[in-house]
Amino acid sequence: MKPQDIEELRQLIEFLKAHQVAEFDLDRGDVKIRLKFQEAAHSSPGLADLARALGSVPTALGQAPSATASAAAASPTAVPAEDLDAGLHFVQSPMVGTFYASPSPGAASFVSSGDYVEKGQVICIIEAMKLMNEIESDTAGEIVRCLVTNGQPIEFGQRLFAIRPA
Amino acid sequence: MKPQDIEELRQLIEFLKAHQVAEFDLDRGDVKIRLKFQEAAHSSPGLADLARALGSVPTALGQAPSATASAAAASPTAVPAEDLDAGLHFVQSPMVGTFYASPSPGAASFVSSGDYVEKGQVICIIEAMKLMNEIESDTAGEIVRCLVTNGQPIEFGQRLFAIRPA
Amino acid sequence: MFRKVLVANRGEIALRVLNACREMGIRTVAVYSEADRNSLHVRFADEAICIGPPRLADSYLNVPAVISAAEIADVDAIHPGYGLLSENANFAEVCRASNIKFVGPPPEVTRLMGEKEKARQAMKRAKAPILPGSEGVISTIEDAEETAEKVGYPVILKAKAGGGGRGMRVVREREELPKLFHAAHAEAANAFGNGELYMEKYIEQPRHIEFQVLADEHGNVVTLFERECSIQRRHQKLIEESPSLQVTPKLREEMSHTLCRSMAEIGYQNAGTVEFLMDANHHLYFIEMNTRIQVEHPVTEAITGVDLVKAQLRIADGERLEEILPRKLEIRGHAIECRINAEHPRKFTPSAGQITAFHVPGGNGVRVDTAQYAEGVVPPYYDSLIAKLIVHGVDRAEAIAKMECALNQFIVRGVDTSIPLHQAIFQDEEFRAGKFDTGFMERFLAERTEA
Amino acid sequence: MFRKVLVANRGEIALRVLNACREMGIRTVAVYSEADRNSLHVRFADEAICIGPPRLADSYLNVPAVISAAEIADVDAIHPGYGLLSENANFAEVCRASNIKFVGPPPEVTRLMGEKEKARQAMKRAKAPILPGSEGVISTIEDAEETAEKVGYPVILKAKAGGGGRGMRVVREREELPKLFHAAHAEAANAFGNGELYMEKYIEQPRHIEFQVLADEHGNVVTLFERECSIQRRHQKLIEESPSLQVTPKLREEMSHTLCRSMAEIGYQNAGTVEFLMDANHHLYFIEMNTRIQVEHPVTEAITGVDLVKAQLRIADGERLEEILPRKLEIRGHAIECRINAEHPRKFTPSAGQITAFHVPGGNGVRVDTAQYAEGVVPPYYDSLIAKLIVHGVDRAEAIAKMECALNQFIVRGVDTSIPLHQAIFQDEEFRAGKFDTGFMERFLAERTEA
Repeated sequence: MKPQDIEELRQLIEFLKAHQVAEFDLDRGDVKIRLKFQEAAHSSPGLADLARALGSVPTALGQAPSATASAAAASPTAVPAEDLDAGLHFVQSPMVGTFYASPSPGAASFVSSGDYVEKGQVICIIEAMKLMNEIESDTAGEIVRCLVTNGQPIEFGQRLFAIRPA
Repeated sequence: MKPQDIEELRQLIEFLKAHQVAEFDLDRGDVKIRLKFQEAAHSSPGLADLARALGSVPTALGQAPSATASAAAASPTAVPAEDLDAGLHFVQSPMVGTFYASPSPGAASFVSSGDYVEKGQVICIIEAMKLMNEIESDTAGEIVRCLVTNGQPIEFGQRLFAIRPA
Repeated sequence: MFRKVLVANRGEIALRVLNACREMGIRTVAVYSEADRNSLHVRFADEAICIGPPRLADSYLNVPAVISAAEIADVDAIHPGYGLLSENANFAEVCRASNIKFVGPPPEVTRLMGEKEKARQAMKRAKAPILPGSEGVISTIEDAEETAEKVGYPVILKAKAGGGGRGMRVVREREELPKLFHAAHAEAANAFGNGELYMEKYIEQPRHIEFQVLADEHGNVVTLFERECSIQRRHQKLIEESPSLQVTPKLREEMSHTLCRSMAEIGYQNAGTVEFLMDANHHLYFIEMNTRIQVEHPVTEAITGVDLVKAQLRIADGERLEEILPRKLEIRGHAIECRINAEHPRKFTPSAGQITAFHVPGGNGVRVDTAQYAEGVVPPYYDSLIAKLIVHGVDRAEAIAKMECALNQFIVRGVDTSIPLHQAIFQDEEFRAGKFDTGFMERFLAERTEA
Repeated sequence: MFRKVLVANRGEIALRVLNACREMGIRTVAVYSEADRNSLHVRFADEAICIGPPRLADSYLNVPAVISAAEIADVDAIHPGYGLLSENANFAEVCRASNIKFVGPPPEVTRLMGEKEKARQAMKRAKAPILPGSEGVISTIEDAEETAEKVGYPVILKAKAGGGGRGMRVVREREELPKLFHAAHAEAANAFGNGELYMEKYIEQPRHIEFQVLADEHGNVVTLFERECSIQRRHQKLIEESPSLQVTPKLREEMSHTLCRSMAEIGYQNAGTVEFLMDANHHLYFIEMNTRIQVEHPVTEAITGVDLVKAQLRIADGERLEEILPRKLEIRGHAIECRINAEHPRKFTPSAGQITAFHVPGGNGVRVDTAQYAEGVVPPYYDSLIAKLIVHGVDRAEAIAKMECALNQFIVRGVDTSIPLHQAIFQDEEFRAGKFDTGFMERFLAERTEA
């Protein structure tokens, strides 16, 4: 490229930048121009707003006062990991159903906070369609918290236990 | 590649990088350029797209082949000032109507390209509702171009003359 | 049919008319002010002409600009929409002089019905029920007492020159009359430099009920039933519905006869709306006539299946009602409209600006008329109506349920809207029961403020 | 009425059903896969439950997951929408065993009508017109010749085990039969390990015409007229309308009697669609039955004013048709639906991705059913239908004009859509004249490719 070409290019680029152009095509064949402006960084009108309004508040399981009320907070869409969660592993439910902490009513819980569990150890039951499904821990470590309560309805992917991997 | 080519390329690359250009094509065949700037911060898809789709292509006066066809290009929404326009003043129509370059059919035009006009000098007529409205220049200078043709329909704000102010 | 029509309006009604034209194969011309360059009515017209700067007087109300635009675009007809130039008889006259068909009644009729007292007298001559009152001005207390006896208390004294409530007094008993007469007279004289008063029957807690009429240019008239428009704030309608729960089939038929007769006598043409107040005994009293399409016309379209804007164009083109309308007009289901305004839902301050998100509800029985879109702009120069949400159900209960569902799915960001207000109204037990009058909004808002 | 209903579907039909429930005061539960977390059917339900990862088999087709969701949400009924589990008799059986009402026919009926030959025999017993052909398998050429004589040429040979056109031959003359029989037999044996063939009358350039039926749980059946669905590509419908120009009032009434009788004999319940081919002589031949709500149900809703989804729910709740339907069903105007798919308008490749702009048309007689929105996402896992655009006019010409106008104002950016294809079809003279059959799209696309 000749210096004057570069100079012209420089002017063009500065001009485009000054006008927040993000993309620019030109084709002198029969004059085609295509311009794409930047989305304003701030006050981006954009539809991020709409996405937020429509999408990001899923009416998770039991938003209203009902038997299923407590699940929302623990749903996988909930606020991303707090600092407390750093380094923790979460066992997620592989199915929809009802959570039971112990093998039968009145029996002791499979695990409690502070317990050390092996990978593959049964840590709870999810009842689905009258079937009691034993859920195994997918990691070895210390149970830091149980995130759901006995008898609670559980959706797919919901976090059940926080484990600090060994 | 010759050393100076490489040097030029280096300069070009640095230059583009300095200007946050993310993509750049050039094709000197019949001049194609394509530029894409880095997306600001996080790429919000945004509805700029829709605004563009809906808004920025106004079907100006006579987009279809009709008596009013030529107005679109001169409409005030057209592409921002080309270099040629730098330093020029545009006389805009203060009303909707029909443009006449001369006081009566067959008579000489009020003004022609290259003429020097005074502020307040009559430079054309806009006919609206059978009334002949004399339009005066709002600046003194040299008529560089007449942007409309005799008998052409004119919308409010349409550019009529380009004048290089004295 | 017309070859090319100019729509002398903006916003949703401009788009409504443009679409009707397009569907009829008529070429469309939009006009716009500089503030509306990116509006949908501009985008979706075949041609668009900028007619002036944002101010109404300089653009949409600028008769020479509109007519010039019509001339350079070489149109056959102008549809004025509602508001703006739609009831301007002078404009209709200029159209006529310019050999452009004005889609509406002849200017003489617009002028007659546009002057309140003349319209009243014309309707009275045509034997339509008008609000009883004095024949013109009352000069003395004796006159006033005599008229009040005839009309029956309560009555209202109004300043002939007046408006805005000044020089206005409600008189509930004979004893109050002398004092209130003097007060009104003094106030009117003070406010308007003219103390003349006239008297009307005062309707307590009236309903606002209006009838849609269509008249062709061959002397035929039909009514397309009524609309209930009592939900209004400071005379601005917020919610309209059809049919009205308060109009019995018998009353509907009587009014239809009365209106067909009176409209024919007046020589009415094209679409029009005759507005009435209804008292507690379900008697109707004429108040005024709107000689144009109404904002709330879609509720009538929903229950009758008649496209009123197309009917207007066909009437203006000389067609007869019998060619335009189905053989038998009947009410099918129930329709309700909410006017979605860009304004604060409690303070009612207009909210102009950039729309950042716009999602309209859809589905069975839901209609949205709007010229707004995501990233559209609500300019500060014009009225605040940004959309009309109309639902149609088999009965009022279904229509209400549909409206609640639709309001919940109507999402606008960037400007305030009246959507939350409408949602609250639809929760109101009196509204749901249909027990309301034109005082509803005042009471409703007062209760909300307390709450 | 049900207290709480789970909608076992996604996209526009899920939203359609949810809205019907909400309008009826029924609490709604949505289920969703991880890919649909931000979908509108999730957003606008009262409760929503994630039932699995994106793959259909792991979520929407995962019977235990759906049933478990129904159990933990404690619903009374499940509405399956269309596709997915809607015609899965096993699912309906599990619902029954779980004491949850399945909104649709009993599993026995679904199973009967789901097997082509059984359905055919059932319709034949009920004296509905079926495609003439062999009773079961044809073993010899002599058998084949005899059947072909009885049925009349042209006939089609089909592999019993077959599908996808293999082992299939159209026989136009007797002379061709032996050769084609052998060819079909050999091809079927080769492809499916089973060379058995059966024979049917072959319909040249058929139309696809279907009838909507509603049956309550008390033995009552009505038909809600027909839909014309001949505009299809590879058996995917693109445009549907009602009524069909080819169905005379007489034929309509005859079919209504036939269908009411046969549906009652079969013991049909809830909404269903009976599909026919129509030959050049306007004879109809049963092909199959869809035992669920159809994608194209809104055109029937438009012309009848009946809400089919609400009717489904009320039937499932035990109501009688006489309580649900107006006394007299009649056709009002003409309705057309375009399926707006996220796919390339010429190459038909699915176009998943992020929507960046979404503007739907509105106004008089325009209905949009969609669960999409600006910044919504079209996941790659599911079908490509993103919206249905339905118009309703006084006649077909007005409906076509409305559709053209509406397509022009339907703006989607970010993904390809079939909108340009629909626009082109609506320009086609044969389409506009109503002169088409199921071969229309093939010819239309071939012409476009040439052009």
